[in-house]
Amino acid sequence: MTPSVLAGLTGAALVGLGLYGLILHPHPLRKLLAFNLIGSGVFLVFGIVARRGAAAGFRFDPVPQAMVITGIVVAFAASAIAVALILRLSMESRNVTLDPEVWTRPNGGDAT
Amino acid sequence: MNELLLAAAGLIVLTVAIGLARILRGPTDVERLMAVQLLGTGGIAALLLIAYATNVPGVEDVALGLALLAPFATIAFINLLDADQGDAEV
Amino acid sequence: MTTLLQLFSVAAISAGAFFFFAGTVGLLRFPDSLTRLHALTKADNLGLGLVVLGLLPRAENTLSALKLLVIWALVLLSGASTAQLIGRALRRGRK
Amino acid sequence: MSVLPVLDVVLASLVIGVALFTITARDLFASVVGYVAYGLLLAFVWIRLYAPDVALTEAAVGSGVTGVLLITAGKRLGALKNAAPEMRPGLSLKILTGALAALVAGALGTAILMLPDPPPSLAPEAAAAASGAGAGLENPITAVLMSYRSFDTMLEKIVLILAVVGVWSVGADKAWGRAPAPLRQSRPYAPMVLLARTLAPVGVLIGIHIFWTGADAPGGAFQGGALLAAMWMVTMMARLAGPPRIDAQWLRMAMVAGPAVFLVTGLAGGVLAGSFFAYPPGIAKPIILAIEAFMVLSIATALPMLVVGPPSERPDQ
Repeated sequence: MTPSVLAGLTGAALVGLGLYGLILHPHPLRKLLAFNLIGSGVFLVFGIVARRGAAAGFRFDPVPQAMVITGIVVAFAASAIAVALILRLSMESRNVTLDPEVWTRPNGGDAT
Repeated sequence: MNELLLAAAGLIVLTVAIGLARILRGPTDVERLMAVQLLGTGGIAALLLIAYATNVPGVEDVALGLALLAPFATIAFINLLDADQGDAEV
Repeated sequence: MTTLLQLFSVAAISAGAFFFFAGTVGLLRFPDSLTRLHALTKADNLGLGLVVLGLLPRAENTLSALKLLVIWALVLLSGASTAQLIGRALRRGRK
Repeated sequence: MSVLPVLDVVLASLVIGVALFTITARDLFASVVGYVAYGLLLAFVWIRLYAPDVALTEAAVGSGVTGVLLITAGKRLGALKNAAPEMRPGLSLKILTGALAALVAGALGTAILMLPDPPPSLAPEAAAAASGAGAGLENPITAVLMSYRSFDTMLEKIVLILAVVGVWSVGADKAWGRAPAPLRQSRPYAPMVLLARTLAPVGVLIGIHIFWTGADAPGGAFQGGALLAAMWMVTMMARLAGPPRIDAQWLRMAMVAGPAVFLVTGLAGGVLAGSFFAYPPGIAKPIILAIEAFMVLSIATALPMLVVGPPSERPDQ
């Protein structure tokens, strides 16, 4: 198995792990973390296309790599927005969970 | 010669892996912090060895970045722990 | 690269790998967090120093060699000071 | 038998193991520590894929700065261990989700194993574009970012600014124009101050160096800017500097400088060199370096602003 295929499979496994965490964790920050895990898995899958596409005298394909770099920064910007929204949500509601049952409970039902 | 570099890298990666498993298990949060420290030193060594053996150019710059970022993350974690314990002055 | 330098490189890298190994043994065997921190920061920093020393003769040019040394210096600085910070956090946590 | 395949397998299982820890860890703190370690490990995988540029970006932005963002958020929420037992998902839901996740991962894995060989690639086209317009850039990735796909890179800078605007607008109305909350309230411990004082100048130097060598070697505006951003945050975390007021003129100018210069150069290319974002041959490299210098400035100011968050109502909070 070549290193690029191995890295691609790792990326696929990471996407699966992240998806699992994204669905199951009630805490929004943990969800965000899991989402970032999916993101990096996707970048890895994308990156091995870069390695497989070695052509034109390069050891790698620079196009997907450059796009992964852009993608990492954009993913961070999106995470920052998500964090700001989560903090604001908790400030408004004194609550940090996304569980709808807690939301409908009287007195906000403090999560702690 | 390259095989020797890779063997050394393999040994270091293996010890880092075992160390990570030990530290991340805890029991305290502070102990988990050492994981970043462990990767900062062991990781950089393994990175340099692998890159020199496989001829990746410009890897010193990556290692420099890692050397800067490991303490950066640790300071942030320490700040969080301090806040957790009341952010009191000592 | 002369044979002597090559020999030196091999010896230094092997010694470096050994110290990483020793650090992890300490990490696994030592009884409490403070001693584990000790094993981690001391042995690993020495190990990295030896690895850097062993790679120096293989560096492409002077700038690369200089960068290798700066990497080690940075890790030494951050290792020493973050070990202090972690140790203090450990002590506060125990109280 | 070579050591390298074994090393790759160990590395891959280590990445997956730490990712598993990040997902399954009990509390947020352990999970974020795992995530930062995971990001550093991922940098090694990228090195194995001969992508030092991506490795550096992943370590700096994906692991370091994102880690600090999550830590700061956890600190401000003030509740790190707040998953009440009643909200823990039941076993059947866990199994169902696990099956779904395994299905998605399996499908993705199968697709990877069935990729066409030789795969389609834009590399020749990019190489032609790079040798045509981005003449003199030895690093093909910088050539792609600044010449072949320059439009993407510019829009991505604009995304960063939009994100800052978004974060700021989430703050309370009363706080508009004030400074965001500091990253540390109490007096820092002496080794932290020493570390920040020594690390920051060296780090700034290294950041600028990585930007400068990016034209010909791994590195570039993203990585250099991210390191500068990290160093600014180190000084904030050691309370050597506070976050600036968000209505500070210099801050806004610095953040807009990158995309503005990029856009102006692109338009000028349309007038002088015949097409949008075409660089006049001969002086392409100096122009690209000049744009990148402003991009570094924008990244180095925008990333910390995204981490420190919206303006705060009380200056001491």
